[in-house]
Amino acid sequence: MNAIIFSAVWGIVMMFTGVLAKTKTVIQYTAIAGLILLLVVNILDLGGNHFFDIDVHNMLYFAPFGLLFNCIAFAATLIYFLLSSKDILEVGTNGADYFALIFFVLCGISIVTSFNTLLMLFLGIEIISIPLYILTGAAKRDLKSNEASLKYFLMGAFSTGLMLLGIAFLYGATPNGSFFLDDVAVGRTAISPLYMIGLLLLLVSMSFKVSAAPFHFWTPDVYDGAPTVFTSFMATIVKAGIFIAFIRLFEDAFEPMQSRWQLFVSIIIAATLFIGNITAVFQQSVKRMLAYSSISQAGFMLFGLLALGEFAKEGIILYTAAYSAATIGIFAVLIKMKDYSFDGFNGLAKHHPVLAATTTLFLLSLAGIPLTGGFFAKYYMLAAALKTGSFLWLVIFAVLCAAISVYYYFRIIQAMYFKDGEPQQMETSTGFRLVLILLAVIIVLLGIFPQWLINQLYILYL
Amino acid sequence: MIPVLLILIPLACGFAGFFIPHPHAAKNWSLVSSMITLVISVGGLTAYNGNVYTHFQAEWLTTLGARFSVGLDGMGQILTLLTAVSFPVIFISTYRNEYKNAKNFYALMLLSQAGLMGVFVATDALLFYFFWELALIPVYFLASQWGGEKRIQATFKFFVYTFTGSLLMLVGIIFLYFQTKDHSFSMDSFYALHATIPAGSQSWLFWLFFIAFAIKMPIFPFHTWQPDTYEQSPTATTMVLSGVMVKMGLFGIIRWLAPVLPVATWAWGDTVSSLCVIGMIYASLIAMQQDDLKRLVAYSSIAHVGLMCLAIFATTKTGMQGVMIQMFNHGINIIGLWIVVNLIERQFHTRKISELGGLAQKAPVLAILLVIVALANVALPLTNAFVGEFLMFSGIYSSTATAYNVVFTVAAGVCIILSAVYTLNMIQKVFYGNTNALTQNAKDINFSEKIILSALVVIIVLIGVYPQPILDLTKNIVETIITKMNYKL
Amino acid sequence: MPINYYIFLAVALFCIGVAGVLTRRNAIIVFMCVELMLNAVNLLLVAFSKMHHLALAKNDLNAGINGQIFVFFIMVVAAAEVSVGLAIIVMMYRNTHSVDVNFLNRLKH
Amino acid sequence: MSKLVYLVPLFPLMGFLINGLFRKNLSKSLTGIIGCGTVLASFIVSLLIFSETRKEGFETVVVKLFDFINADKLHIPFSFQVDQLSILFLLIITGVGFLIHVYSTSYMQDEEGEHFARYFSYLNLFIFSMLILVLGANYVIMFIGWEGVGLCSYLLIGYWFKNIDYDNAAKKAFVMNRIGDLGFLIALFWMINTYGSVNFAEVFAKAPGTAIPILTGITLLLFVGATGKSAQIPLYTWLPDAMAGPTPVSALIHAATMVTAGIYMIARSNILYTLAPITQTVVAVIGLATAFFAATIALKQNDIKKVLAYSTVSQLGYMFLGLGVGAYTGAVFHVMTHAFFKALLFLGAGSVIHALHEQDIRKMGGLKKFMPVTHFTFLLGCFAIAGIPPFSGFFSKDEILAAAYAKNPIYFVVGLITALMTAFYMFRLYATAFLGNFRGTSEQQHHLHESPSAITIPLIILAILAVVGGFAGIPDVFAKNAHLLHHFLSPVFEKSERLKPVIEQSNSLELTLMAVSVFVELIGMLYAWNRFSKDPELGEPQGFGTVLANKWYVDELYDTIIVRPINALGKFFNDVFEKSIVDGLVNGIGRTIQYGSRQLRLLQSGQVGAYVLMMVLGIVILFVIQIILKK
Amino acid sequence: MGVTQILFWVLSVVAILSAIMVVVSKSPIHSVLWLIMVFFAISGHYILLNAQFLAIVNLIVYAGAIMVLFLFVIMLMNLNADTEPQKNKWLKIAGVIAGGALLLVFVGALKNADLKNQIAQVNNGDIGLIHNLGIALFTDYVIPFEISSVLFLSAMVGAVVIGKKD
Repeated sequence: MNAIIFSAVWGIVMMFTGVLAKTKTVIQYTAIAGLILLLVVNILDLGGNHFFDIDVHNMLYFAPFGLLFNCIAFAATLIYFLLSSKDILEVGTNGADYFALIFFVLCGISIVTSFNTLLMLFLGIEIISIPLYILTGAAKRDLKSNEASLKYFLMGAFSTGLMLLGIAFLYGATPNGSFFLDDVAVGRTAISPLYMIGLLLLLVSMSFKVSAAPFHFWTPDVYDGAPTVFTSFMATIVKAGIFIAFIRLFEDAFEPMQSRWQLFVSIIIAATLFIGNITAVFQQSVKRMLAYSSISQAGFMLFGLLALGEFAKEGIILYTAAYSAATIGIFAVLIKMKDYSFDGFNGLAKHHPVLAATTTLFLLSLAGIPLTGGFFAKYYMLAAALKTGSFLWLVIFAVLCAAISVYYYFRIIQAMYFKDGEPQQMETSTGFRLVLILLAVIIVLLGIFPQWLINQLYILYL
Repeated sequence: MIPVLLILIPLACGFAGFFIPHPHAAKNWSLVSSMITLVISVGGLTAYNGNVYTHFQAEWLTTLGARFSVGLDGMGQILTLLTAVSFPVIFISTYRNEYKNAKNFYALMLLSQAGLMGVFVATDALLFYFFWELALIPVYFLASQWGGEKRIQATFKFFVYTFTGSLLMLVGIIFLYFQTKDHSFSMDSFYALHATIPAGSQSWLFWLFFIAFAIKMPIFPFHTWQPDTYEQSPTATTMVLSGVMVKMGLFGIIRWLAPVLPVATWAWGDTVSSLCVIGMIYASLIAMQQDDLKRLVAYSSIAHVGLMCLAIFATTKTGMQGVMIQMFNHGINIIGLWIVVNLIERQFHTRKISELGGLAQKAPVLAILLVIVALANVALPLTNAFVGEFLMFSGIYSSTATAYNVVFTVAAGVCIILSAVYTLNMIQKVFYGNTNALTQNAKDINFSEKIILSALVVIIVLIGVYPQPILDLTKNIVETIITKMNYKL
Repeated sequence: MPINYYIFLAVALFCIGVAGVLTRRNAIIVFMCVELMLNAVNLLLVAFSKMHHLALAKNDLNAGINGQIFVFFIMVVAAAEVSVGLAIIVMMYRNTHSVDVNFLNRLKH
Repeated sequence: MSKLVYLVPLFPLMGFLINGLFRKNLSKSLTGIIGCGTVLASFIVSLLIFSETRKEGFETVVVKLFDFINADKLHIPFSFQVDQLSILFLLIITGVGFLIHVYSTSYMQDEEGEHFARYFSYLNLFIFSMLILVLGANYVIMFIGWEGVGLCSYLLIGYWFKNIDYDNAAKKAFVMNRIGDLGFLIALFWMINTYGSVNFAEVFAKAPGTAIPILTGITLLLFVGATGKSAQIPLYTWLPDAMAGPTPVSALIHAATMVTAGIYMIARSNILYTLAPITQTVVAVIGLATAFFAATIALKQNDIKKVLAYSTVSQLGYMFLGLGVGAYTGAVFHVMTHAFFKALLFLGAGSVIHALHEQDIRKMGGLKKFMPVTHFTFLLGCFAIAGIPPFSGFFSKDEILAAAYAKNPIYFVVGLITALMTAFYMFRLYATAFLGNFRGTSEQQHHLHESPSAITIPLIILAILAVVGGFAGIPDVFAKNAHLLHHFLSPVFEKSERLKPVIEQSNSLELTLMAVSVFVELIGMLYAWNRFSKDPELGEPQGFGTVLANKWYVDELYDTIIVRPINALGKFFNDVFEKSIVDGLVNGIGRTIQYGSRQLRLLQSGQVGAYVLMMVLGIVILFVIQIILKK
Repeated sequence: MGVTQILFWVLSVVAILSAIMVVVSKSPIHSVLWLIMVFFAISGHYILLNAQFLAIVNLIVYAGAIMVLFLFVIMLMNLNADTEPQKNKWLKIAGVIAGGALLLVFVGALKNADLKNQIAQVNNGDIGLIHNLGIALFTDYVIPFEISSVLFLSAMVGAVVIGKKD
């Protein structure tokens, strides 16, 4: 609850700084300070210090899993701010409002990580989505941004419709007419067609939000068209947050009939991995490639949904952390560049060795090479799927796709290290580089001691 | 503690190496580091009593069932020794090669050494996988950055190829992990699995592992990355690749595949053996056609490795003994060949056999040393490879794992003849005949190169004449593995 | 009324909305079709709410009320969405003088 | 003394190392002294051991040096065996070897110091390998020597490595030997599999209990090895080419010692062969065929060394015939006498070449007056090889022919024809080269002189041996129990002798056979002498002669049916299969992915309607699956 | 067939027909008007179901506020029928077919649903009354109610950010 209220409040604060602040740096520091505060209150919340004693009427349920994820999301956002807050301000004239919107998104994320009824899920997702439509269109003069915003909005609204229809059917199918996850989940031996339709529609609409195939089509265009700073935010923190919601929904509401929907999830995973990886191969723009890569990474994260259970949830936590860290890092570098094509990276290693080295590490992590967080992230997902004992074909398919993913990730490495090119004009501060190094260190630490993060989960349970 | 040191020293020195600005200092630094590793390895060898594991364990991924657990048995000893010997040899023999960004080059070399050491000492499947990849990454960078013209494509193919294989292996490892009783990645838990996994599962699990190993070795038809990569990589990297990394595949089969899935190993034995034999003849025939020295050696290596793999699947103690000693020998011999190739390339800037000639007049010492190494490559008696090949052939012939043992022996034997053909061809065209415009001003090798090649030759002859110490070293582990491999459901 | 009448009605309206989204190019009309879909859902929710109320009113006087509350929130969200959506459409119109969803087609492949 | 047998190979090894490592620092004379001295030392030790073996009650001595390979149940000691057979070979090798070393010091005098030392180190290495071969107490040690001599042969044939033809000859020798070696090796593995051992003692002890097919297989494979090393059909073609090496090398390796390794091996394994009659027949037939075939080729050769080379092949065929018909002693006897007279002939030829720098006999003629010693010793050698009594060849050849007759008269007849041809071509060679008028250039004539004593003394010694060597084996028809060699070797062949059916041949028959063969040989000799001394055959051969001069086109045949197909296959693999299929498949996967990527991204049409359509289709598909699953 | 039933059928037919007209109409203005028609029909259904509050809110918020907003925008942009270029015919047909297929699979999936005894209560039942809804909204549902303010805030900020002239 701390996080929900604080983020909403800080969103308002940011709105006012836009009016009151004299310089951009003030806005920047306010945002960063707010985020640190947010992180702190969330950690306090985890530790049992609830600032607000509110009867939530069972609408929300604050489990350590969700709170821990909040920490990750906030920490990631903090790093994101540290790296790119300047660039956020440069997108348009309403810098402070962008920060406000981001805080509202974080509020939405805090809701979807703690919802206990379908109503709160719906509200949370909308609170996430609406600011994102705006952020996507933030570069108002940029037609690409316009286009992305419109596409995102129309398709987002459409998927909202699907989700609502699903919720309606579920509501009809529950014996006592309830939106509470517990009531939705009550043991049912014979599932009525209504229920199944509702479940499938929810699966579809959530798949849309996490950009799983064949509901992913908005992703490349939106990620490509949106201002790069916001793409970074959307592709990482937001996506991860919705994933948590996805998992929570299916774990709390639909676990009893897992066998009924696993097949569908597996089909979606296969399609996602296939389309995401294959299509990424031919991309010429790194930004667009990263959009496709985020689709393929979603395919991997969906394994957590397929398997469910503690192990998978641990994995998802790790995955979101590792994936967000790496992607934020790459985007932060990308933002600084003028040329988003692969050739734009040519010879980067020579002129910006720190950037090149850290980017390499991020890419290795995304590709799932051992000793990076990305490896254990993938490991957990694959292991969770194998643990169920019945999705070997999918796992093998997934690793083959992972092998394909090496192709496009390593293209950047090849460009940076093995090709010569004219240096791009890039201004990077020492602080920027330090944060990048910090990020790289985090990824390596996750790759060596992944259980540190997961242990937090257990410690907090006790 | 020795296995830990074997990993740690190159690892630490490697990382430190990135920060040594002066190229010459970086070179010496890595040389010294590799020397220290060698000393430790030899020290470990003398302390080894032939039986128990030298074991070190530390809690690591406890919740996942993985530990940092390393140990050395006879096979580990011999392969770590090979790794430890190879690197100083490589550093010294390429001492006069100049690399751009030398510090990165040498640092990456040391990191790959750490990875290799890790592969050979890991007694935990996940750790093994870790090192398996760790050894690959630096080599990829080495080959891509300091290689030939088409290096990027060639090494990338190599990387994707091996990475695909290792991912499949990862699936296999995780699957097996869930089958273990105590949910552990430890080698003992894996070894305990052989009786519990039904033949059907073993059958496909086998391929998950085998493809990874087959790509690494490589076995026909998974070999096509190899000639290109060898050709395009800087010679020092090629030495690592062919001298040591190739052994990872063989090692993997012996340590992680055959004892764990004996039934499948038995069942697929004929298929794999056929692949090996086909590959041997195939590679030998292609080697005869090569004009590029590096490609020639690459194909000859495919043929040799095919024989080793064949001998593993023969499931005989004699054959396995042969494999053990041959893994070491092949490493030494092929590094010797690469040294010569490197010397030639550095001097004439070509590797085309057809462009060379008459070198024996100008560089007699080089010629003599090459001839000895080449003869070891064709397994002439009293060279090291003879012992290995003899034992392997003997094992293949007396194998009861297959009904086609005689066919395999004869077919593999044909490669002995073919290897003589292409090796002698190479010697003849490079060293004999008259000098031409390119080679008439050739110089003989200098002192340090002479020393290092002579050292290799001494090792070759020493093992060739008195192989017993090495055979004794691996005796126990061979017994153990063959016993496990002979398990029937 | 039997509930399946409502279900079929709602589904029919929903699918008409979907068909509209699929066939029209005018962004505003596409958006309106989305609104149509939402209304179909609302109708369904209300029908279910009354269905549950009928079945459970003995134990709980307010049984089924949550369905109608949900509809209320859907309207809230719809209103918010409309404000943002129309703003986006207007922005695009300002830049391109078109509301054709296919007019802007720079992002593809 | 037998215990010190390891000294015998040790000396040449030291010679090899010293000459090899310090070849740049040693003077030629020192090199020569080291080279010859070490072999002499070996010879002396061998003599001492020989004297020991002559004593009554000498038992075979096995000297184990160390464990070579101990793996599982396989124990292969590095051990030497001293018995009558090996000591006989030791004497031949070190004795003839020493003479040839001495000869070489003069013959190779023109070489630079470094290469001179290289030559001697190779030669010493050869002696070492050959000694290992004959001393080995098991097949593996024998194999070490076996391949070792092959290597030395390779190195020495290609001694003048600047000449690519010579290198090719060397390579051919090595590869053909390797083909044979593969047979040898497989025989070894079979042996290991059957007996669990390769030690002579164990294998021979267990042999009688073995199934005949297995024994036949093993012995045939061993014989394959022998055909490679001893230049028998079908692997004989390397030997004539091997004449590219320096002549002393041809004398030592390709006449006196190495090529007899096959005979030694079979003689050593006599018990196995005796127990496998089929193999024996094969050996005999192959031997006979080779003898005949090579002799026909020799008829039309004009290169002095080539003639001798083919005659060597032919004589080796005789030896195999002897082995095949069970006349082991006869075969070994022929090895010994052949070593003497063939070394003599080669060295004689070398002396001529040294003087003339010419190998074509058509350009010689009348050398008799210029080189009397060479001429005389060469003539003696010719008598010996032609089998004219009482020269050594007569005794050994007739022993084999007699045994062949006993086995099958056809063997004898073919052998006889071969003997006729042998006499003919040897005296054709002799007459063309030494008689008549000198046909070389005047400059050659100007330099023409008798060779120095380092060359002539070995010639003389060998000539003496060639003349008297035959008396070591006087057949029973002339004097009872005068066959010293038979007596000496009997412990080795004892078991085989017992197994052999005793065929009583009357003395009269044997004498008749001898008379016939001597008669035939004399005809061949006199005809050739008569004809070629007056009217040497100088032109190019006509008609069938072309076929013979071109060696029945066997090289071409091999080239067509083996070498070229293999090359074509390799080329096909390299250019087509590897690139298009194996690698093509791998790259094809990559390309397919790329292509798929290009196509699949078109799905991303950029139109919202299309995207929603996909979504709806996705939903429909999911529902359809659900509906189907329900049913 | 009582009045309720007749009303149900009439309203349903009106709703569906109007909905189809929304999609089919060439002119955006007509579409808006037809949509308002749909809303009215749906409000009628609400009244039938005795959901008075929602019926009124539906009219006020949807038909009143939202649709006016739409109308306003359309007028502002001066869009008429011609401005919309014809969409690819095949894509259109595909759209209709896909919509129909969706309907078909829904029906197919629901066919076996055992809903015969499930009746939606019409005419009576108090839950739809403003009093009851109000109590529920401000007690049990106060949290979502409050949280929706965040939604509005963000929508407001968004509309300003997007709509404001730079």
